[in-house]
Parts: sequence; C-alpha cells; structure tokens
Amino acid sequence: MEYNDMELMISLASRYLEDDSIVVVGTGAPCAAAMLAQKLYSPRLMIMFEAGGIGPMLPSMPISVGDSRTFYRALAASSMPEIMETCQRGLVDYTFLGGAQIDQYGNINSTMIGKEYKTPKVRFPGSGGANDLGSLCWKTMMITPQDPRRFTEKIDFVTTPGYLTGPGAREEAGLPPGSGPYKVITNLCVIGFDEETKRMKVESMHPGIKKETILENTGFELLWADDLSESEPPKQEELEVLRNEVDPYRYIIGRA
Amino acid sequence: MEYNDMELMISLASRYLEDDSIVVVGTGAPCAAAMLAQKLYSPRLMIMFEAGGIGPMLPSMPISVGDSRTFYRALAASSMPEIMETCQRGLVDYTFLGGAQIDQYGNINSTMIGKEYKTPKVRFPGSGGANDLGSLCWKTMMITPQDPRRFTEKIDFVTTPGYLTGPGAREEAGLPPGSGPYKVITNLCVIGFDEETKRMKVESMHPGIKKETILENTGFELLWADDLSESEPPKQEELEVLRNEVDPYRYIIGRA
Amino acid sequence: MDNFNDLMKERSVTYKPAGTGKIYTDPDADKARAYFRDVKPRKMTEKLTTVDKVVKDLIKDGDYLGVGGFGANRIPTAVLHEIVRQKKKNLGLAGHTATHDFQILTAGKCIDRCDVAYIIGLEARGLSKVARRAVESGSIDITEWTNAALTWRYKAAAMGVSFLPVRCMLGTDTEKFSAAMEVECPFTGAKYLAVPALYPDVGIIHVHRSDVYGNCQVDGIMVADQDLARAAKKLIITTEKLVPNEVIRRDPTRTVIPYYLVDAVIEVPFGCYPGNMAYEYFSDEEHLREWMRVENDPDELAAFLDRHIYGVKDFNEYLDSVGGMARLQELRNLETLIEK
Amino acid sequence: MDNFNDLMKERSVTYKPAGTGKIYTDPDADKARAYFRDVKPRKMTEKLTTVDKVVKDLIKDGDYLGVGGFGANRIPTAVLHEIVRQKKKNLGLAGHTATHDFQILTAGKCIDRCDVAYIIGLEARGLSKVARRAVESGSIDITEWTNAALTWRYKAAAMGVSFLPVRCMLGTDTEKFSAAMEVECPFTGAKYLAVPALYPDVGIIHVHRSDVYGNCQVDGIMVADQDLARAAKKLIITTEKLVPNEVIRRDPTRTVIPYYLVDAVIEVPFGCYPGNMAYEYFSDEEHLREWMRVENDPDELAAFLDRHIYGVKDFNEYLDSVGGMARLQELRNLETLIEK
Repeated sequence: MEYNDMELMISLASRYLEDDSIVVVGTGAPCAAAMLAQKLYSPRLMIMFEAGGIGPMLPSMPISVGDSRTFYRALAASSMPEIMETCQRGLVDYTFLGGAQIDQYGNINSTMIGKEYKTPKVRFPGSGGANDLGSLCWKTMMITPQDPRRFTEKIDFVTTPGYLTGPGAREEAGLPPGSGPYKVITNLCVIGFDEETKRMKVESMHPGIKKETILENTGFELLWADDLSESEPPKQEELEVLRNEVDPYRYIIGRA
Repeated sequence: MEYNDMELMISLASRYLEDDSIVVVGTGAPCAAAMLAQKLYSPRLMIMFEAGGIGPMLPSMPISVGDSRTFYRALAASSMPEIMETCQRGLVDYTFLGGAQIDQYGNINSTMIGKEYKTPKVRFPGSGGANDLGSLCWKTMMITPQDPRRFTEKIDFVTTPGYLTGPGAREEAGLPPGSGPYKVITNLCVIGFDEETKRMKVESMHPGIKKETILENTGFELLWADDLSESEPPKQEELEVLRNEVDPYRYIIGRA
Repeated sequence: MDNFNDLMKERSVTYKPAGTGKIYTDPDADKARAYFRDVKPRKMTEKLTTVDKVVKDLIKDGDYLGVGGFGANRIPTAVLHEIVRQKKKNLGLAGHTATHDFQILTAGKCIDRCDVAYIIGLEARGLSKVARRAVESGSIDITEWTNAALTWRYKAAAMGVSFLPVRCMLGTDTEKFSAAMEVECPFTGAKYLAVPALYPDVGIIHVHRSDVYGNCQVDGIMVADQDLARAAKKLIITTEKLVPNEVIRRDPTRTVIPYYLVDAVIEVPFGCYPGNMAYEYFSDEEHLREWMRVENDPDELAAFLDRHIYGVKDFNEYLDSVGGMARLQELRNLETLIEK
Repeated sequence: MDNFNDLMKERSVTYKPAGTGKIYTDPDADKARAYFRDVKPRKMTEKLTTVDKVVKDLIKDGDYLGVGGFGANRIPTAVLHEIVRQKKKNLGLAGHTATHDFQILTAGKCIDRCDVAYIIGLEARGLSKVARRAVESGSIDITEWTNAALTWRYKAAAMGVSFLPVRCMLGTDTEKFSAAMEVECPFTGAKYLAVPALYPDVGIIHVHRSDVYGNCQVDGIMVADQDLARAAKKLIITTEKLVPNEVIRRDPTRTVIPYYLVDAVIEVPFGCYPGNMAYEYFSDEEHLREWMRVENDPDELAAFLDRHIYGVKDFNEYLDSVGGMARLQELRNLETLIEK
C-alpha cells in the first residue's frame, strides 16, 4: 500500500506507546498516533490533554488540546494544574512534542528564530506546555520532518529541555532524574538517544532512505546504532485504521 | 428575662459580627453566635467551616465542623485547603476560637498542660485549625469562661498566636500584618486589645459583675478602657431566637 | 530511616535570579491581603451589569488582565471585544495559552506587556499574523514562562503566598528569559525554581451557569480558572445562563467560583463564540479562518474589525453579523451531535 | 511600579529549622517519582478485593497511614477496624483532625508515631480517654502541625514538590515542636515556613461512588482527600456503592479520584458508620457516646472491642452488632430528614 510521510511517522510513533501507560498529547500527529495506538496496540493507553481532559473516548481529532473532544465521555474533566502536577509527580510515562528546531541532545526550540530575544526574526507561540511536559514526563517523543535547518547544531532558543549539554546536565539543572528525550520520529528515520553521550543515534532508516540523505538533512553529527535496521513501513491495518477511523477527514495525514 | 452565662456570651458575641462579612466558625458557642447574628443582625453574614462548607443554610447546630449540616444547601461544598487558602489570601474577616489557657496578649493554648512536651500532664487535641485561623483571619474572637487558671500570665504552650510578645511581634514572626485578636467574651466581661501595647483591655463588665471579681479571675494585669461600660445584657429577642431557633435542644446553652 | 531529617539544620543558601525577565504585577501577598480586605466586596448582592458598563467601570488603561478558558475554548469573547471597542490601552496580559483572545486584543492594539506561555498561535489552526508582527516588532514587552508556570503563579496567589516552588523551565532559555528565581528545597537540598504569585488586576471568565450573586458552575475542564478566579483582584463573570440561587444550593459540590470572588455578572448567551463552549456549541472554524485570512491585508483587517467589532453596538449584534441564530444552531449541532 | 523587581538579585539567605519535631516520611520528590513510575499501577483493570485481604496485602507493620474524611465524617471505618482486628503494629498516622479514626487505632494499640494537628478529641463530643492516655504516656511519638499545615503537606506531595511555603504556625510553640523550616520569599523577602511534602505509605478513603477501576465521585466536601489521594503511595478506596464505568463517563466533571491513583476498591455500604456520610446517613451519636463511656474502664473497653471488632468477622457483622439495618435506617432518616 502507498503511504505518505505523515502516515509513516504516525504509524511508527503509535508502536512505541505501550499498553497501560499514560501519555499527554497535543493536537495533530501526536494525537493521531495515540489514537492509532489505542485502536491497534494499546487499548488501555491512557490519553491526557494538558488543559484537563483525562481518558476521553475521542469521537474525532481535537482541534485544540482544550476543546470539548478532549474530555468527551472522559474519566475526568480536570484542570491544567491537575495534569501538570500529575506529570510533576511522576505518573506520566510519555509525551509528544514538536518544534521549529532541535539539536543533537533533543533540546527543542518553539519560541523564536533570530539572535535577539526582544526583536526576533520570527516569533513562534512559545513553550505553551511543551517545556513542562518535556521537563516532567518520563519519556519525550518527537514527530518532526527532518531537514538541516530544523536539525541544527545550535538552536536559537532552548524552549524545552532535551538532555541540555549532555550527560548529567538535566540532573544538574534540577530536572527530575531519569526523564528526558526518548525517540525522534522523522520522515527519514527513527532516532533514539545514546545512553552514554545522550546524543541522537539513528536506530532505523525508513524504507528507501539512504544514509547520505539523512546526513544531508542533519546539521550535526549523528550517532548510528550498531544494529541499524530498516524501519518497518506502515502495515495495511495501520493505514486502514488511520485513514478510516482516526483521521477520516485527512486533517493530519493530508498535510504531508 | 433570666439568662445563663452561655446565653449571655453568645448574645454578646453575635453583636460583633458585621453584616456582609465572612466568618469561619467551629462547633458550639461560636456557631451559635454566628447563627444568632445571621437571624437578628447580619442576615448576609457568610459562615464557613474549615472542612469545606461555605454558606450553608444551617438546619441545626452541627456536631462536627465537617458534618453534613455544615454544607446543607450551601453555596459551595469545598475542601479544607480551599477554606484555609481563603483565610491565607485575606478574605476572611472573623474567626472564633476557644482554648484551655489564654494570656494577656491573646495567645491561646489548646495543646497541653505541663512542663514537658513529650510527657504532658494533660494532653488536649492540639491546634486543629485554630492556629491557622488565628494566624490568617483578620480578627480573632474568643468565647471563654474566665478564671485565673485559664487567664494566666504564662500559658504552658502557645498553640495559636495572639499578639505573641507584644507590639510588632506577629509581623516579626512573619504573620500577616494587621491580623490578630479582637475580642474576648467571657462570663464576666468583654475584653478588647489595647492598640499600643496589644494587651487585654476590659471594655465592658457584665451586669452585676464587679471589677474585683474580674481581677480575682485573671492571672495577669488587665488594662481598663477609659470609657468602661456595662455590657448590654441579652435582649429578649436574642434569647427567644437563641432558645427557639438556634439551639432548641439546648446542646450549647444547656452547658452553662 | 531518619536520614531525611539530616538537612534540618541552620544553613546558608543562595537565591539567584534565573532570568532577565520582568515581573509585571506585585507578588506581595500582604499587599494583596490588604486589597482583598479593603476592596473585595463581601456582600451577596445582585451584581448584574452590562458588558459595556463593566468594561468602562472595572477595566482601566494599564491594567493587567487574566483571561479564563484555554485557547479559543470558553473564552469571554464579549468582554474582549468590548475592550477593543472602547480602545483600552497599555494592558498587560497573562499569555496562558492565549490564542484567539490574544489575537483580538492585539488586533485592537490594547496590550503593551505580556507574560508569555503561548501566544500568537491558534494551535492546529496556524499563527495570527497580526499578533506575530506585534511581538516581533518589540511593541509588546514580554517575559517568558510556560503554561504550568503561569498556572502555578495563579495558584500561588490563590493560596495566598507570594511564591511556589516548581520543577519546570530549569536549564532552558525559557528560564533565562523568565523572572523566576533559583532556590533549593529546605528539606532535600534539591534545586527548584520559585515562581512569583500572579495577581491580575482583572480576571475575566466565561462560565456555564451563574446566579445573580456570582456563584458559578462550569461543566468540563476548568483549565486554570479555579485559581485565576481566586488570584484576580477584580473578577468579571460572563455566563451562558443566569440561574436561580436555588440551582446552586441544590448541588453545592459543583460550585467552582463562590460569589465573594466576583465583582460583576453578565448573562451573555453564546458568550465565547467563535470559541467552543463544551456541551453547548462548537467553535466556528470558518469564522476563525476568516479572522486569520483578513490579517494578510491591513485594509481587509480594518474592514473586518469594523464589521464585527467597532461597527457593532454589542455582542448580540456581533452574533448577527456572523450569521445569527441560524449559524449558532449549526454550531450547537456540531457540539451536541457528538452526543449521539 | 517596578519596585517589586528590586529583590531579584543573587543573595544569601538562611534556612533555619523551626522546630524540634521529626519528619516521619521521606519528602524527597524524586524518590516519590521513582516509586510512582515503578510501582503505581497504570492499568485500568478491575481492582475489587475485600477489606480483609486489602489490609493483609497492602498494609505492613510500620507503614505510615493517611486517612480520608474529617473527624468521624466519611472515614473508612471498615478498614480501620480490620487494621485493629489484624493487630497491625507500629503504624504512623497523619493526625489531620483524626477523631474517631485515632480513637479506633489507639484502642487497637496500632500507632507509634503521629503527625498531630488534632487528635484525642471528638470535637463537640469530648475527649477519648484511651487516646489521651496513649499520648500522655509518651507511647506515641508526636510532631506538632496544624490542619492547614498537614493539608498543605499533602498538597506538596500531590503537586510533586518536596515543600511548600505557608504562613501558619509562625511564632508559636506549635512551630517549635514541628519539623518545619524557616525560609524567606525570593521575591518579597517575607518570612515563610516551609513544610515538607507528606507521602503516606498508604492512603485510605471512603467515597460515595466508585467504578471497579477506582474512578471515584464524592458528594459534598472533599476535606483534604483530593490531595491525600494523590500523595499516597498506595491508595485503598472503600465505596458506599460500586457504579458502572458509564456513570463516571457521563459526568467526568465530578470525578475527584481517577483510577490510576487507586490500588484497591472495596464496596462497603455504610462504610463510614458510626460516622456521618453526607446525603446518606448521619453519625450514630449513641454508639460514639458508648465508645467514650467504655473507655473509663479497661475491662468494659476490652469487652466492647471484642463485641464490635475482635469478635466479629467483618464490617457487616459489626453493623449487625450495633443494631443492623433497623438502626441504619434511623440514621438514614436522621440524615435525609433534613431534606424536608
């Protein structure tokens, strides 16, 4: 079956969400991945939204992480502090983030492009809950297209902490030990983080993608897993559920 | 009309609760005073209970500050932090406390009698919410019988702060400026606090009570108001409402 | 077993500014206490007024605002439009996932400073060009925070303390452009950020139900409004529906905002349009797209603002200008159809 | 206007122990995080069990307990009796207006340490002689707090931080026998007390409604249970009534304890007897008076405990021993008559 980049990334992401774990997601691709995971792999995956929704029976893709879909027939309709404090307390396993730039330690910029904070070349919305979720959840995942301006040696603004400057830096900064970036899923490959150096390490390349394509699209030095493999492409079942049940109006998968 | 000490104290106390103010009360005499005030003087007096009840239409005297009467047809059934934080935020005008001992600065002991904390002669329940309310509400009132063991120079344990060691001591301790003891209503007199010295100052003596009776029943030096007056005894209307509506089973007024 | 008492001795620690940002509102809990004592009305009296009057009377140029809801959900649009219509100036804003609200206020050039967690964007819908230009040009002074940091700043104020310790922002540029302080835990020695209490001059919250005194119920998520309601010095409530006090007293467990926090109550049906009011109506995505489209052209934007804000008398006329009850019924259907 | 940024520079401050009390539970937020990650069950699976089994399995000698409700209201009596029946020893307790619960546990000689806000007393009912003797004899190690301080200690844990700043206890002997620390506000310089997070080993809460997974609703005041539920490492729920998950999902605004906080669920009708369960049944004041009366005589007390706790198999037999359904109906009438 044919598939596009977005369908590929969502399918891959969905496979990492274990059953019986808790994930805080935003709108868009992360939410699609969580919904797909729930329908295929992890029926008891517990989805939370930062504005307060807990365990909804999502009738369709939310437009906002605070819209009424995010607590439709939910287990609880709570509040933002309730969600953030649940993260801070250590109960939330996964979160999904996006961003305009990312570096080799998984630090993410969603605040601005430019040199001067007061007069940025481009201003983005800012952290929102991203910094909080990336600081407080156990494992942070990213779904993002890969290109050299996005995957860059030095990001213009560290909005959300990855491993900061490397091993021990999160702990030294006061962030909860044991938390941090987990996987980055791009249109080219799946990237993990080297346990020793905390740097990005390619774990699998997508079908048809060559190493040099990945190198060309990355602005820093990548590590490569010894057991580098080919990513398993979207299965027919994944694509069917994604297209027919998760995103029938192609809000997300139509963007690729 | 005849009346007993308890009826006298409750009637006097009820007159101090201004309309459109907020009071946190406990069970017993303070609650009776607040109910009486509501029925006669301050129909919009807002009664709160520390366990969470806000603005109930009290059907009868509560037995516990957390029983279902305290939020019967209430404006809100909240929580203890909600009440305590409302006090800490500065929204609560009055509270009423009791205790086993009190000193000239209005410091109250409801923890223990004895010299050794670990092995007290008598152990009482402890602060409960008393210290919190006496620390955080604007004006603290007390209803208490007066005798020299109770009104003592040095109390065995400062459970709840009055003016501590005198002027400026509350502020120095970190307590909110402008808060503190307001009136002590006993079976003998009504006592206020001298603005300069923060010491107890008798404002009015109850009908038939002589100065020496008060002196005999006080273990420290009292100040006396220049315009020392006679307390106005319970009015017929007060007694009728108290006996017929507030405490028909004489739970409180029967104790005198 | 007792090793967690080890640190409990007198010791010297260092407090360090974490960032170069500014605090726009006084975090002093004692000053707030004095305000609440002296000014906050305790009277359970009828507080009904109009949007027009409440903006005239309660919002001054220069005030710092806290806006309820989240993004375009359950926002008090009627009051936001009126602020623009009355051309209020130099307002401060808590940019706590401020999306359509931020867009409206920057279109009206009402804001000159903002505590930022999330602004400019409309979540999945894209970015507001006008809002973006306003920030990029430096015409709005900003200090960086996060959604959690701002919600905890409200919470500190709601609790009546001037700061709270938190574990977000640490180690990032978000921290460096914040106005937090680095401190340590007295009991464990762990590093924390302290965030200052945020007491907005005015809070504005849209709810499902309120009585004439301001006792309010909300269905669904509260976002940060339980704390905003308590932190705000003045609080304006718009409500989909006024209900008798009896409705409140019948189910006191549901009261999220008691009357003594509230300064004014206005019944505004469809009051968060074009936002989503849970269980009532869905967001008007077409209208929101139109907003973003006209921002491409200053003339089109001016005409749009005239048509929908400056040129209408009040919120009901705005609703008429976007299709009136027919359109609103469609949005109701969109929202409630999901209850099939 | 900017004077509230004045203090924001690097400076040295002193942390001072405020009292001589002990911390009985580790306030370390990172250790609690690791526990919650590794041990707390995320599975939304059926958690039904029995009181007998849950006390055997989840409560170990030496554990520190947090008990829900307030005084005799909405307390989890069935579990408290079972703890006595199984002769658990050396338990710690958060004495947060612990009245009949404290009385039960001291009658069973189960407690050896207690964070005290309010113990021994039964509010307007008087004092428990047995509980009083237990404390006066020094057989229970105590540290002094207040109701607010303990509720905020739960809240710190619930928020995932190891301390919170508070303004109570300052300047008193209550402070001197606490285990708080004196600190200052980084932003205003004001003096605060820091209280350490309180993570009980086991929390026990009685609710009105729960589904089999532990999603709970409570009618009326929550007291401190919203925070206790989040602070507790293990959480036992007893519920007046099991309800289908559908009841929870129909009104998610009402959920106060979501399932992932809960380790065990047991349906125990009249589960807080002789306490007051709002909207269900009033407290049995006669039985509570009887409890206090028999405490005057060790033999009478022993016989009483035999009759009502040691000598009965379970909570239903206890209910039978105090008059069974006939008495319970009277208490229902007492409670609901007020809804005339």
